[in-house]
Amino acid sequence: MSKELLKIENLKTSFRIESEYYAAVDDVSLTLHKNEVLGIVGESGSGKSALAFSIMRLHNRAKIEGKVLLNNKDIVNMSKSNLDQMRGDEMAMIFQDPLTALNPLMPIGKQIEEVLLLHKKMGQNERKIKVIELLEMVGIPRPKNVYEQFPHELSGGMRQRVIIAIAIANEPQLLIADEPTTALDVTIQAQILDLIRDLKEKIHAGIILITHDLGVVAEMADRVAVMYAGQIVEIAEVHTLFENPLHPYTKSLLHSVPQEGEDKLHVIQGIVPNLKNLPRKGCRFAARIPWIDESAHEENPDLHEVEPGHFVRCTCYENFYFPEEVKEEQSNGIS
Amino acid sequence: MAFLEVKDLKVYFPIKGGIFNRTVDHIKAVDGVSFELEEGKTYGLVGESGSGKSTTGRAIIGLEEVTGGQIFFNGKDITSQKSKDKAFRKDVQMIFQDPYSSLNPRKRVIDIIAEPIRNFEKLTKKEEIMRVQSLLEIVGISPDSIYKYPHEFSGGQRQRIGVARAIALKPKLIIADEPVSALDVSVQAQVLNFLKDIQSELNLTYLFISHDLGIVKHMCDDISIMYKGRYVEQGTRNDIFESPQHIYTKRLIAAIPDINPRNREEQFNYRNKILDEYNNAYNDYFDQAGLAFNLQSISESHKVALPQQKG
Amino acid sequence: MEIQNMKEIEQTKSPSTINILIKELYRDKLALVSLIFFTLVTLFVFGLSLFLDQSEIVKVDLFAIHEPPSDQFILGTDYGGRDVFGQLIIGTRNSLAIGFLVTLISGVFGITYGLVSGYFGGHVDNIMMRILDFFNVLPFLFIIIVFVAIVPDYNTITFSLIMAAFSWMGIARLIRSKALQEKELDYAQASKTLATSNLNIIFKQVLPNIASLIIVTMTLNLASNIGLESGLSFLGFGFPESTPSLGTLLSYATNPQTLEFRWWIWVPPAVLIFLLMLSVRNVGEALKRAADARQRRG
Amino acid sequence: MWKFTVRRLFITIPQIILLSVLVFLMAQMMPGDALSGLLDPNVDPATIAEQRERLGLNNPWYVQYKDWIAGIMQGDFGQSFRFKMPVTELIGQRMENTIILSVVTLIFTYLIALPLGIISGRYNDSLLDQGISGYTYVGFATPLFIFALVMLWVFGYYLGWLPTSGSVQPGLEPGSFQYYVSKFHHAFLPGLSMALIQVVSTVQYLRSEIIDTKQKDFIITARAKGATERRVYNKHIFRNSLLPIAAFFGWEITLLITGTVFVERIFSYPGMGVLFLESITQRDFSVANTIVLLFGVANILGALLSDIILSIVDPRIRIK
Amino acid sequence: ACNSGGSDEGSEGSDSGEGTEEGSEGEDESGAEDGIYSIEDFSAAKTDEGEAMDGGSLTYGLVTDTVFEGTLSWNLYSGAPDAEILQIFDESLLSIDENYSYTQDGAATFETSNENKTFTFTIGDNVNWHDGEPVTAEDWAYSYEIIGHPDYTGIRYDSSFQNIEGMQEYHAGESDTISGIEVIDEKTLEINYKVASPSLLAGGIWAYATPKHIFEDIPVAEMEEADAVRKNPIGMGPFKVESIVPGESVSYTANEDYWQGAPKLDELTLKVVAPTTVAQALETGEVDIVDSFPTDQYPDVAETMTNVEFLGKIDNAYTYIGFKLGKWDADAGKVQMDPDAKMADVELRRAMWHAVDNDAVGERFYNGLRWKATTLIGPAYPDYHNAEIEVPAYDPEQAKQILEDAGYKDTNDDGFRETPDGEELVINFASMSGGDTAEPIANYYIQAWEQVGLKVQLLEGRLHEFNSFYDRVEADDPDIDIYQGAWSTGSDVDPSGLYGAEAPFNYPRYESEESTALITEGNSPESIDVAHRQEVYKEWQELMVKDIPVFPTVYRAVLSPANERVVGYSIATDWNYAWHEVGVTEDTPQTVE
Ligand SMILES: Nc1ncnc2c1ncn2[C@@H]1O[C@H](COP(=O)(O)OP(=O)(O)OP(=O)(O)O)[C@@H](O)[C@H]1O
Ligand SMILES: Nc1ncnc2c1ncn2[C@@H]1O[C@H](COP(=O)(O)OP(=O)(O)OP(=O)(O)O)[C@@H](O)[C@H]1O
Ligand SMILES: [Mg+2]
Ligand SMILES: [Mg+2]
Repeated sequence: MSKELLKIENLKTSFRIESEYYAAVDDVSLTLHKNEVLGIVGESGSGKSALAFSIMRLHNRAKIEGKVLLNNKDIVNMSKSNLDQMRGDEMAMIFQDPLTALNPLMPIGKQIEEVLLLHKKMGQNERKIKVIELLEMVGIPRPKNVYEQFPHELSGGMRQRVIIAIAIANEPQLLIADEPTTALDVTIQAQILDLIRDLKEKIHAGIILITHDLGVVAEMADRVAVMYAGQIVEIAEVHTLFENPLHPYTKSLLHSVPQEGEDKLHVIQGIVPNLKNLPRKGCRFAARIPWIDESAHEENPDLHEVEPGHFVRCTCYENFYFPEEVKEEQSNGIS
Repeated sequence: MAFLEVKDLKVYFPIKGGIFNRTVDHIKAVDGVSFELEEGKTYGLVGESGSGKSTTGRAIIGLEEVTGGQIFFNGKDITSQKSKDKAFRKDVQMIFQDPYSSLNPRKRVIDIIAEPIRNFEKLTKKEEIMRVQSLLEIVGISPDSIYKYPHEFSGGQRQRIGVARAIALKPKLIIADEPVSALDVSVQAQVLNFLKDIQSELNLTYLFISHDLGIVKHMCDDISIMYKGRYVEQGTRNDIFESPQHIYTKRLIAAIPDINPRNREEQFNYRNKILDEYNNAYNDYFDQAGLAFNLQSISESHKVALPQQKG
Repeated sequence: MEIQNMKEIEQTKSPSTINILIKELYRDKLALVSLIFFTLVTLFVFGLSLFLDQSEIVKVDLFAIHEPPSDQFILGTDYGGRDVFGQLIIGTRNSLAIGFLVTLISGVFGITYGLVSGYFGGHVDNIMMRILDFFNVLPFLFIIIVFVAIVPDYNTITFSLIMAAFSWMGIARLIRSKALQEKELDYAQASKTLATSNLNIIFKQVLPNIASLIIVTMTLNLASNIGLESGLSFLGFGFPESTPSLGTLLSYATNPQTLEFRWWIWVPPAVLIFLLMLSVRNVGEALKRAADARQRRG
Repeated sequence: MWKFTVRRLFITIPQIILLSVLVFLMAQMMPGDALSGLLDPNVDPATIAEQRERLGLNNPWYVQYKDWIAGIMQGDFGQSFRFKMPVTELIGQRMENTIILSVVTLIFTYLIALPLGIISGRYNDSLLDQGISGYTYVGFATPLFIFALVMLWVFGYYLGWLPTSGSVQPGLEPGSFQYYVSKFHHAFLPGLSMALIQVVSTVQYLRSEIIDTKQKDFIITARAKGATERRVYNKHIFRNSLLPIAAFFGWEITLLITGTVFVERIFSYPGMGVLFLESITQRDFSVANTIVLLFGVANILGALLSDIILSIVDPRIRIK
Repeated sequence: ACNSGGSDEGSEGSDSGEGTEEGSEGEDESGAEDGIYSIEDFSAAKTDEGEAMDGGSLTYGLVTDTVFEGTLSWNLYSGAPDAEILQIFDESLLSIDENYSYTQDGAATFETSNENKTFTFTIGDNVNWHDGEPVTAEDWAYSYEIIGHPDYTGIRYDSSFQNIEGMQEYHAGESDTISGIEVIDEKTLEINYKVASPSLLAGGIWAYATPKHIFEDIPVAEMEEADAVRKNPIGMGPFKVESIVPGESVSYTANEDYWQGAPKLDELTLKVVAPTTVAQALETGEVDIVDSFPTDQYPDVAETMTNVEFLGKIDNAYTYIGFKLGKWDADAGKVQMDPDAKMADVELRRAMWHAVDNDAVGERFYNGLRWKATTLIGPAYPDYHNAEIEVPAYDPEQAKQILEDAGYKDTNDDGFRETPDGEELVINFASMSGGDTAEPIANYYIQAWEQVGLKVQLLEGRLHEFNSFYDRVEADDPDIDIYQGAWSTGSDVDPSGLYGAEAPFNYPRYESEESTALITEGNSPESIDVAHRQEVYKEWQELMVKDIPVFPTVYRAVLSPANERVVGYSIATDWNYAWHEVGVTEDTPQTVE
C-alpha cells in the first residue's frame, strides 16, 4: 500500500436549504492507497454519506468545491461523459439499503449486466456467463435461477450481495461501501464483511468503508477517520486510534459501546446539530463537552499531526477528561 | 408461582394464497416457546431478524392473537384477549422500537403521557399536569415541554417520552422491543443507562428484546436465543456467553465484531471455525425441517435445544 | 424553568393541524389569494342571495328578453328576460351548496367507511373493499342520470344523496389505506396496550393524523363535485331550470346563437366555474404540500 | 400470474352479477314496463293484461330476473319501443361509433399525454415544465363540455376544418377504406376535444411518477454504474414510471365512457352516450338499461384489464 | 285522424305531414321592424334564381335533436323524421290540393259510387317500383292487409280503417281476407266503406302501396325489423335509397324511371342536423334545405344568412291551455265530467284566458312567428277556420271583474283570490319541458294569472318531460288542474279524435250535448257537402270559445330555408313532394361570406 489511489483536498459539499447553501462536508482532506481499507465512523448526520456521494459525484444538486483526485484525475471538474466512464469502472459503490437500491422491475441478471454493457465490449452470452460468475463469486447459491429473478424475491442479505456483484463487476480500483451491513443481521453482516475482505484480496482495490459500528471498523479498517459535523476530527492507523484515541469525540464514541465489566455507559450530551444549525466557527464539538473550558478550544480548529499519520482536530483533546471520571475519583477518594 | 409464565406459546400467521385467497399455510412465527420471568430481573430475548422475538412480546401484551399455549401473569391465565383486563393492562407496558412512530405526531407530550392515566384515573387538569411533569422529570426531560410535539425532540428524548408513558401507571412488567436499535451509539447509551436506573427505582421487570448481543449482555440477567420461532438456548448471562452449548448460539456470538483491532485475525479464524462447525454439525442441532429441538436442561439455569437422547 | 410558570408554557403551545395548514396557506400566496377569492365568492353569493328573491329573479319579463348588459341588468338577460346576474348569484349559491352538501355527505360516509374497513381489517375489510370495488366500477354518471329520471320528486336533498351515493369511494379508499398504515404504526399499537378503546383509537388517534389528508381530499372533492353538478345540469339532469345553477346557465351555450352572440349569458358562469375550480384546487394543493411537509417532519 | 388472473376473474363474476341485479332493479323501478310502450293505448285493457301474463310480467321478480338473464345470455336485451327493433341490433350500430370515438380519443390521449408527461417530469421546474403544468392546471378547471363547445365552434364552424356532426359522410360503402377514413375524420374533433381535457390527469400522474422515480435509490445505483443520463432515463426512470400508466389504461375506459356522453351530445355524434340520453328522455328504458349494463361491464372489464396489465408488467404481482 | 304532437319544434310528430297553404303571396321577406316578423312575409315556394343545371346533388337537412328511428315504411313508421325520409323515395298514390282534398293528378285516379261509400282506384300504367316491378292494385291492397293484420303493432289502424267493410273481422282474425277490398285487375282497386264520410276525401284513405313481391314472405310481426324496411327499402318515388347510415343520414339517387319523368338532380342526401347547429350548417352550405328551422333562432340570422331563402307556411298545430273537467271512464270508454272539478266554473276559465297576453308571447318569444290563437280549428284550414269569432282579449282588468262577479274574492287578504265558498284556491299547472322557451313561457302564464289574483303553481315546481307529462295528463292525475299542451292536427279538420266524448285524447275530459251533436254532424254523410261542413265546424268553434274546455294560445309558422341555388322547391301542400322538379343552378351551395 504505497501507491496513492485517491486524494481528496479541501472538499466542501454544500446543500441548498431554503435558498442558502450549507456545507455538509466541510474541508475534508484525505488520501487512500491501493489495497487499503479506510474506515469512516461517526454519528448519524455527521456527513459520511455526503462525503461518499461527493467522491462519486452522485449528488443531484449539491455544490462541490475542492479536489477529488482518483488516479490523478479530478472528478469534481470532470466532464459528464468522462465521469460516466469512471463510475462503475474505476470506482464503484455499495449502498446502505439493499431493499431500495435495486430496480424492482428489472431482473437481477440484467441489472448486473448493465454495468458490464456500459464499460466492457462483450457479447451477450459472454456477459451472461460473466454475470453468473459474479453471482457465484459473491456467494449466491443457484446463480442461474437468480439471474432471472426479481429483487423482491431475494432476502436482504442476498440483495446486498447482488449490489456488491454490481460494484465489483469491473474490478474497480476504488470501492466505496456506505454502511453496507447496517440493515443486516450480525451473522449476515459477518458474511458480507468476509466477502468484502476476500474481494479486496482479489481485486486489490482501495476501499472506503463507512459505518457507525466501531466493531466493524476494528475488524476491517487499516486506517480510520472519525467524522463529526462534516469534518474529520481524527484520523489514524486503526490500532493507534483504538488504543490511543485523542479527540474527545473519538473517546466518547468508544466509551459508549457496552463493554465487559462496565455498569454505566458513557453518554455524549446533546445531539448532532442539523445542517442549518451547525456551528461554523470554533470547535464544532465544544457544545457537547460543556465542562471543558472554552479556552481549551482552538479558534479555528485545524488537523494537527500529533504523530506520523495521526491527525487530530482542535486542541481541546489535550486536557480532556470525562466528568464521571472526576466523580469516581472523588468518591473513590472519600471512601 | 412465577411472575410471568409462558407455556408452549404458539403464534401462527396465516399465509393466504390460491385462487380464493384461502389460508393455505401458516408462518409459525412463534412455535412452542416456554419461559418464566422473575420479578425485578431483566430477561433478554435474542435472535436474528424474523426469529419471532417481537411476536412473542406482542403476544404477551395482547397485540397478537395467540394460536396455542398459555400465558400466566401472577398466576392468572391471561392467554385470551378477553382475560387481559384493565388490571393486566395497567401492570404490563411496552416500549417500542421506533421512537418516531411510537408517538402520535399529532399529540402533545402531555396528551401522549396522560393517555394511560386518563384511561385509568380521573384526575383534574391540574393534577394531570403535575403528574405528567413529574414523569417527565423522572425521564430527564424538562417539565416545561408538556405542550411540545414529538417532532421537537431528538430520538433519544422521544424514546424517553415513550418510557414515561410506559411507567405512568407504575407497571410491574415492561416489554421493551428493541428499544435502542434505532438509535445512534451515543444515544443508545443514554437510554440503556436510564432503563437500568428506573428498574431499580421502580422495581421493574423487563422483557428485553434485541438482536444486539452486546447490548443484551450489558442489560440482561437471563437470556434466551431464538431461531425460527423456537428457543435454541436459554440461560443466565454467564451460561450463554461463557459456555454456549448450541451451535447457533456460538455462531451468533462469534459473529459479533470485536472492538479490539488486535484480535482481528483471531476473531476471523474463530468465526470461520465456528462456521465450519455449524455447517458440519447442522444436522445434529436441527431437525429435518431446520427447526430447533425441544429444550433440554443441562444445568439448573441452562437449557439447550438438543435432540432427545435416544435410549 | 419549573412548574410554577405554567402560564408561560401555555403560550408556547405548538401549533395545531389547522394552524399549520393556515400557516402554509399564508405562505403560499397563490393559494391565499385563491382562498380569499373563494371565501369572498361564497360569502358574497350566500349573503347576497339572502336579499335576492329567487322567485323575483326567475320571473319572466316578456319585454326584456335577451337584453345585453346595461345599468339595469349588469349581465343582461336571458331568453326569458330574466336577470342573468341574479341567476348567476343564485346559481353559484346553488352549485356551491350542492357541492358542499355532496362533499360533506360523501366525505363523512367515505371517511367512516374507510376508517372502519382499514382499522378492523381482515374479513370486514375484505368484504367492505369488495363492495367498494363494485361501486367503483359502476358507470356512475349513467346511474345518476337514471335515478334523476326515475325519482319522481327530486330536490336538493335527494339530488345530493344520489350524487353522494356515487362519490364516496375515492375518499373511502384513501382513508382506508391510510388507516391500514396508521394502525400498524407503533403509536396506535401503543394505545392498545394502554387500554384505549378501539373507537377512541380510530377517532382520537388515527383520525387526527389523517385529518390533513381528509381536508385535502375533501377540498379536491369539492371541486370535482361542483364540476359533476354542472355537467349533470348541462345534460339536463341536474336542477330544474327554476332552480338555476352554474350548469344550467352554462347549458344555455349549447344554443349557437347564445354561444356566438350573447356572451353575457354563458361567459360569466364559465369564467366563474373555472375560477372556482382553480381556487379550490389551489387551496387543496397548498394544503397537500402542508400535509406532506408535516409528515416529513413528524 | 395465471393464478392472479384467474383469481381476479373470479372477483369479476360477482361484480357482473351484482351489476345485472342493480340494473334489473332499476328497470323495475322505472315507470311502466316493456308493454306500456309496445301497445297502442287504444287496445283493450284485457288484451294488455293477457299480454302481460304471456310475457311473464306478473311473475315474481326473481323469475323475471332469471328470464331476463336467460335472454341476455342469448343476446336478447329486449325490444326498443321507440325504434321498434331489438336493442341488441340498435346498440350494435351505435357501439361501433362509440368504439371508434374512444379509440381516437385514446390515441390522442396517449399521443399528447406521454410526451408532455415525460418532458414535464424529466425537466421538472424548467420553463417547459411550467408551461405544461400551466396547461394541466387550466385543463383541470375547464369543464369538458364548455371546452368541447368552443372547439366545435372554432374548428367546426368558424374555421370549418372539420365535420360538426354525424359519424360518417353519407353515401360511403360501409367497410370501404373511405368509409373508415370518413369515420375517423368525424371522430377527430370530438376525440381531440375529449383527449385535450382528459390528458390532464395522465400528464400530472406521469409527471409526479417520474419525479418520484427520479429520487429512488436504484436510480443512484444506475448512475453509480456509469449509466449516461439518457440511459438512466430510458432504461430506468421512464420504464418504471410508464408501467403504472400502462395499467391506467383500463381505468381510462371509465373516464372515456363518462366523457363520450358529453362530446357525443355536443358534436351530435350518434354513439351510445347520446342514445342513452335520448332513451332516458324518451323513456325507452330497455335501451337505457342495456347501455348502463354494457357500460358497467365495460368498466368491470377495464378494471380487470388494468389489474392484468399491472400483473404482467409488475413482477412483484406477477410472481404472486 | 288527429294525433298528439309535441309542444315544440321537431318533437314527436304524428300522421303524414300534410298541410295547407296560407298567405303565400308576400314575395319580399326583408326584415321587419323591431325584429318582429309575420308569416305573411314568407312564401311557401322557392323563388327560382336561374335555370337548373343538368344533374347535381343536394343535401337536405332533417332538423332533430335525436336520431331518426329508421322504420322506413309508411305502414310502420311512427316518428316524424322517418316520414321526411320516406317522402323522398316513396309517395302517396293520390295527390291533394291546397285544401287537402284528393285530386286526380296523382299516380292513381279514383271514382266514387254507392253514395260515396265505394271508391274505385286506377293506378297509372307507368307507375313502377324502384326495382322495375309495376305498382299493382294488389300492392295497394297489401298495405291494408298489413295494417289490419292481428299481429300489426303500429299506430295506423284507426277508425278510417275500421270503416272498411270486413276490416274488423279481418283484424279480429275471424277472416283471412278483407271483404270490402277487391282487386279488380292489375291496376284497379275497389274499396267499400260502411259509412260515407267527408273525412275519406280529406286524407282518410290509405294511399300508400307496399311492394308485395318483397314483403310477401315476411310475417307482419317481423316487418318492423326487416331489412326491406331498415336497410334497403324501395318505393315508387322520384329518388331511390342508395344507402343508409342508421340514425344519421340517407343517400338517394335519381329514379330515372319515375312516372312523372326523371328527376333533375342526380343525387340527394338527407342528414340529421341538430337544432343547435342548423344555422351554421346552412350558412356554410353543409345543407341546402332544412325541413324546419327553429323559429326562435330566426331573428338572429334573418339579416346575415344571405345565402338562403326562407320559405314559410302556417303549421297545422296549436298550443293550448287545458282545464281538467272530469275523468276518463275506462269501463264506459268515454269521458265523465265532474261538476265539482276545481276548474268547473267557466267564468274562472274565461277570466284566465283574459289574463294572458298571447300576442306578447308570440312576439317576444317567437318574434311574431307564433301569434295569438283564437279557435281550435286553425288558419291552416282556410276553409274551416272561423276568423270572425270574438275571443277573450288580453285584459287583466276584465279578468278581475269576471272573477269578482263570479265570487272569486280575496277574503283573507293574502293577495290571492279564494273560491266563492271562501276556500283557498290553488291551481296546479303542468307543463312540459323542451326547448329554451318552455320554462319562461310557463312562468309567464303563472305570473300573468297571479296578476289577476289567481294562485297558480307549477306542478312539483318544475317542468315535466314530454312522455311523463302526457302520461300524467292522460291518467287524469288529481294533482293536475290545468296544463299546457299542444296538438298537431292531421289533414282532416274533424275534431272528434280530440274532443269527442269517446276520445281518449280528450284530455280536458269535456263533453256536452251540443258539442257531441256538432262533431257527429260534421262527419256525417251530409257534410260531404263542404259548405254544410264549414257551417257545422264554425258553430263548433264558437261553442268552444263559449265553453272553454281548453283555450288555444298560439298558432305557429314553419320555416324551411333553402339555398339560393335550389330551384323548384316548395313547402306548399299542393306541391305534393314533387322532388323530381327540384334542381340546383350551380355545383356547390352558396355560402355566407
Ligand atoms: N440532499 C440533501 N439536501 C440537504 N441536506 C442533506 C442532503 N443530504 C444530506 N443532508 C444533510 O447533510 C448532513 C449529513 O448527512 P449524511 O447523510 O452525509 O450523514 P451520515 O453521516 O451519512 O448519516 P447516516 O449515518 O444517518 O447515514 C445531514 O445533516 C443531512 O441532513
Ligand atoms: N402480522 C403478521 N402477519 C404475517 N406474518 C407476520 C406478522 N408479523 C410477523 N410475521 C412473521 O413472523 C415472523 C416473526 O416475526 P417477528 O417480528 O416476531 O420477528 P423478530 O424476531 O422480531 O424480527 P425483527 O428483528 O426483524 O424485529 C417473521 O417471519 C414475520 O415475517
Ligand atoms: Mg449515511
Ligand atoms: Mg422485531
